[in-house]
Amino acid sequence: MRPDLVDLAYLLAAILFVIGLKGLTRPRTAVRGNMLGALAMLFAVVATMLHQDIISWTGLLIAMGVGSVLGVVLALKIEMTAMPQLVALFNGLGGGASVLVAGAWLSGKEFSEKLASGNGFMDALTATAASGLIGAITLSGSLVAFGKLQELKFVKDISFPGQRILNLLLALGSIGVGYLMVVQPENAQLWFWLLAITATTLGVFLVISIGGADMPVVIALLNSYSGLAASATGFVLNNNLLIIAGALVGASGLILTRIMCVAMNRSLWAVLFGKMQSGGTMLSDDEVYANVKSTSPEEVAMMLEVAQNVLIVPGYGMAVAQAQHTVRDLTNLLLKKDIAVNFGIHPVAGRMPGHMNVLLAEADIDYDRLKEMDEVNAMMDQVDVAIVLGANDVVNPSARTDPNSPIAGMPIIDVDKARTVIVVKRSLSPGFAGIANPLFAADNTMMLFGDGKQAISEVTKALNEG
Amino acid sequence: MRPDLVDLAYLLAAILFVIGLKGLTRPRTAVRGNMLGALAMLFAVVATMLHQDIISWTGLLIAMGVGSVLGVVLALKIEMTAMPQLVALFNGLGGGASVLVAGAWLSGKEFSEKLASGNGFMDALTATAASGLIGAITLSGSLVAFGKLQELKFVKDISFPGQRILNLLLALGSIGVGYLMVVQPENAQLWFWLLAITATTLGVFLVISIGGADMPVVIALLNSYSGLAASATGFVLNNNLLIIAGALVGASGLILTRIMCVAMNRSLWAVLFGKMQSGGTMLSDDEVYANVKSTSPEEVAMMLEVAQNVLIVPGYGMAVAQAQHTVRDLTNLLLKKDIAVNFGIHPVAGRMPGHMNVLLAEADIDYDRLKEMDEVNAMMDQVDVAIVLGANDVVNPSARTDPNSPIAGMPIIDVDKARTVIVVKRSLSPGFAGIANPLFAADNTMMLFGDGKQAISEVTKALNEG
Amino acid sequence: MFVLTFAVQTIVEELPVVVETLEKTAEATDGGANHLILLLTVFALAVFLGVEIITKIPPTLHTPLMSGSNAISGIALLGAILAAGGDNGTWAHMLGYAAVVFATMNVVGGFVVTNRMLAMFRTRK
Amino acid sequence: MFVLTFAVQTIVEELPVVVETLEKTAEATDGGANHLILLLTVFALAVFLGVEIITKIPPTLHTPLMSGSNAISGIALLGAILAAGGDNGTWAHMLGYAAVVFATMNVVGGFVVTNRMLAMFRTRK
Ligand SMILES: NC(=O)c1ccc[n+]([C@@H]2O[C@H](COP(=O)([O-])OP(=O)(O)OC[C@H]3O[C@@H](n4cnc5c(N)ncnc54)[C@H](OP(=O)(O)O)[C@@H]3O)[C@@H](O)[C@H]2O)c1
Ligand SMILES: NC(=O)c1ccc[n+]([C@@H]2O[C@H](COP(=O)([O-])OP(=O)(O)OC[C@H]3O[C@@H](n4cnc5c(N)ncnc54)[C@H](OP(=O)(O)O)[C@@H]3O)[C@@H](O)[C@H]2O)c1
Repeated sequence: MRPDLVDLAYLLAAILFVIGLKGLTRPRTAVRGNMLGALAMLFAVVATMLHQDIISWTGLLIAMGVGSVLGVVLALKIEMTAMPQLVALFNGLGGGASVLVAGAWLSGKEFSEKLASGNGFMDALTATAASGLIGAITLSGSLVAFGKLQELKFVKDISFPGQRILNLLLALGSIGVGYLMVVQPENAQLWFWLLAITATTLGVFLVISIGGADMPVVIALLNSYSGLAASATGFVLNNNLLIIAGALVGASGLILTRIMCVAMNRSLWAVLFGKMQSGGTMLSDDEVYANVKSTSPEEVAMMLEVAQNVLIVPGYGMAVAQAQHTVRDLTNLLLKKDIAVNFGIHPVAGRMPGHMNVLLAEADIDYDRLKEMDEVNAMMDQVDVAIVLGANDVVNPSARTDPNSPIAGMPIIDVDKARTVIVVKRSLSPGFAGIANPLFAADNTMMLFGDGKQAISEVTKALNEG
Repeated sequence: MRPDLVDLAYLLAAILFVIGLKGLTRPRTAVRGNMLGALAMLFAVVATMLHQDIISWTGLLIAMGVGSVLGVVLALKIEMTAMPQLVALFNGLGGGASVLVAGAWLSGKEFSEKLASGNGFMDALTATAASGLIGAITLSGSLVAFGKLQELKFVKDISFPGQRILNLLLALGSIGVGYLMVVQPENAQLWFWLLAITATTLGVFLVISIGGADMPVVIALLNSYSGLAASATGFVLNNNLLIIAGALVGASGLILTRIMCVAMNRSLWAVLFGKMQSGGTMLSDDEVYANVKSTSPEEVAMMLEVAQNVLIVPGYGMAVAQAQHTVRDLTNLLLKKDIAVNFGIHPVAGRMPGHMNVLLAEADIDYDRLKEMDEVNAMMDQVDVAIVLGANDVVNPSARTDPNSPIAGMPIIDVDKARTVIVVKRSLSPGFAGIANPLFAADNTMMLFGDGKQAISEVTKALNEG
Repeated sequence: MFVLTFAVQTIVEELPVVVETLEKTAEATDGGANHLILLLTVFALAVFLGVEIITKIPPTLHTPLMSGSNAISGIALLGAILAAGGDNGTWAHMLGYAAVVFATMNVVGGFVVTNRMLAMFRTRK
Repeated sequence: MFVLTFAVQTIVEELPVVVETLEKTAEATDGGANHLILLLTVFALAVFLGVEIITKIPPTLHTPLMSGSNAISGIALLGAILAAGGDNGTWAHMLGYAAVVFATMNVVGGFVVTNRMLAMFRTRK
């Protein structure tokens, strides 16, 4: 196919991507939006395969077949709870691809022709360096994030004195090497791979010291980077589709990052470089938890029986326990008994933005019952029983009361203002922010210890029998 | 300045335009948004003046000075009520400029060089033809629209049998001539001016038969065209700023057109080519208006005195009477007497979208009192007195009740459902749709005949004294 | 009428030429067509962007939007400046100067009147 | 350490060269810089467009958005195909094939998993 026809196909694909993304703005059109995106990609791939420069198809088809099978298997096998890891992994692969493409370009025909012609081509070289730099950071950063979320043994939170200085040096080093690459095109390959190694190391050190609770932010940010890397590759290859698609992804990642930071009331800088100071007025757990009362599924069932208005606040624990279907059963039972049930969804509950929505949707729970934080807080005084299911940080009142708390100022769901609070979790251990939660010891709180799924199904049974 | 620096300046200007437009999305940032737009334009003009191809400044500065003075004078002298005309006029000038620029390009240096080189340059020629075609339609169409709105004597609603066929022929003719221009670049000038003449004639005939009530739609559409013409000129001159700015304007015009069509419940096609059939179950005015009751300012004042909830529905008549300040005084007086006052704003009240908002804003009436149609209709049964001030079509209940009415299905403000309705207008003559209004004869309606400003100020006086 | 007949005749005669010209254009602009597509891409993106932004503008601001975007459409002024100020011969200059006056009126008048309208919105808090 | 010292040394030595190269680039790309700016324009518009669209996406759909946009970022696949399928020598081919596998996983896996998530939203009315 003639290059200009390919470009035309790319333009159409770009438009399809935009329309697909617009489809994602409403639940009703979202499936179609995603499919349009996939279609756009297919279209672009076919157009590229027909490009006149492509001399052989066999290898390409095999490679794509392998990639597709691996991708589909991962995508279908993964538990919904492990979604964050999967996105991190895919993201790393995308970043890696950008690095490899930039590297391949440097040892390809076009590059050697340009070099031989003696004309300057600084813009393409700069874009190559950018693509290598951003792509490598994305690759290693995402893999480290994957390891942390998957709780792989060998990936620990590592931080040591001088880490920031090391990071700064690595960053400066990468930029310096990139600069060398641009001014010494004859040695471009050498400098490029050196750049890739430096940036990979930088990616590891940048992410390794960030706590698990902040991983979602990191993933969104790395997602944005992988888009920017693709854009940079687009500048290298003079390909407008790469530029556009990359820019869309870059924007999307940045906005998600911003949304999460706002919801946690922390700056991006603090997430990336600030250590979560382990808490101001640090009381020992024994002090905080002196008056904890625990309860039994039967007692909870009795309380629910006489309630008129129940609020369920799910958190990461619901995802871990895979308790969403059990929750659905409890909800239906309560509704049959004419008890109002709502869900209070905190914007950063779980490990990804919108994580709870996906899980509850999986269990077929009615969209209208999911209320946003502000809405639930406004009607909290009418709630008879609030069930906190595997949530912790997002209902921690010290965010409101203790100005020295690491999560001070983060908006929370004020379950402590409900008449009675039942907290379902396995122990008194802290959530991802790693701090104690005075809610557990409040006068109107009772703990129902146990695995989320188990506990809820016992409550349902008791309610059914009672 | 080197061409690439100029291009860079254009990119910055384009970004400023986008940011400026984003500013227009909120009243609080709108002034700044408009200024950013003006700044972007200034920036772009300065960059263009510094372009290396510009050989003399004197003439340019003089021409721009003349244009600026004329523009500023018109902009500052115009009454707010005449805004639609002004926009139409400016719009026509913009379209005209596109035609002239395309014509100048055809007799300029670049064109003769391209022609001499013997290389094909169909894309540029096509863009030139498009620019001439769209620009000329915009020019003449806008001027006709201006004439109609300004109620110039010699611009009448003209329609004659075979007009559609003539329009079709003119359209086909324009396209044919444009085609000739592209394939015979040696005669490009001849064909271009022939094209311009045909398209100008087409513009006149397209708009001349459209009724005055539909003028705002036409203006929005022509506004969109003038943007597209600028974009086409951008393709001719290879200028990305023209393309971007033109596309933004094109989109804006199209969306406004759509909004208006939806608010009137008519298709764009019907607006442009359908005649407003003069009304289905056409009762004579005498029949409709048999039971009209009229009232006096004093009586109205007495009714207001005992009301608790007053709704004012302004329409084009308020604009004509310039009654907005008087209305403000009445509002303040009522508020002082602890009577609630709201304004019901129909989306197509007046002659431009948002027309009423601008006028009421001019009179400093509190933003929060302006309610949209749906909101007022929902609370209509609590309204004690509804004052319809120079509105007619937008409160005509036949839109709801008479399926054969030309405005059937158009959403209206249901003042007829208020306890008492006072209609302020000069006579029983119809509004812009040209149809009778059964509201005037309803049992709960009383007419207060007179000029809007005069009538309202008399009511205010009576209320003050009473 | 004469013009019309002549035009139709010429169109028919020219038909074979167009194919050839099209091919010439395609060849001559290898890499240049690419450029054209880039321009089209810019256009398409700007249209989408315009739609997204404009649909967010509340009804209150529709009149200022109309006059404001009208002012922006006077951007043809840049083309007018290049035509009038370049090395282009008298006829092109004359057209260019007329275009400069028209476009400047559109631009300056449009922004000023929009500002006048918007200033009214500002006085209220 | 050695690499670092070497790098710093080279940077200092090369400084005069860069000015020259910059100028060469500028000259050589007269009209080409134009092209670069067009690409930048496309980038800027796409970023703005992305921001406008994404800010409209409701929180419920944020997880699918994340995985969906992640799939789109695998667009580097196109570059990978060109690198692996073109006339580029073994080393470039090897890199290219690896990139094709990685990017395809990202793209295909990303779209499939997003679809899986979104399908859940659809079952409810
Ligand atoms: N969603 C996002 O996008 C996002 C982004 C950035 C950061 N974050 C962070 O992630 C955290 C989310 O808060 P969260 O309240 O949802 O979760 P959380 O604070 O991490 O607490 C989760 C709780 O679930 C319990 N749990 C774990 N497995 C369980 C099981 N099988 N059954 C029952 N309970 C179980 C744990 O207690 P036990 O071990 O005692 O059972 C734990 O206290 C916040 O700190 C937030 O800032 C989220
Ligand atoms: N706003 C838009 O964007 C837009 C767009 C497209 C179409 N339109 C059309 O424009 C019309 C707007 O409806 P509308 O109800 O606002 O206006 P209208 O139906 O045109 O009626 C205006 C009324 O004001 C009265 N009037 C005129 N001068 C007056 C004065 N000095 N004092 C008091 N009354 C005066 C006239 O009656 P008298 O002569 O008896 O006084 C007339 O009946 C609709 O048909 C709509 O479809 C508007």
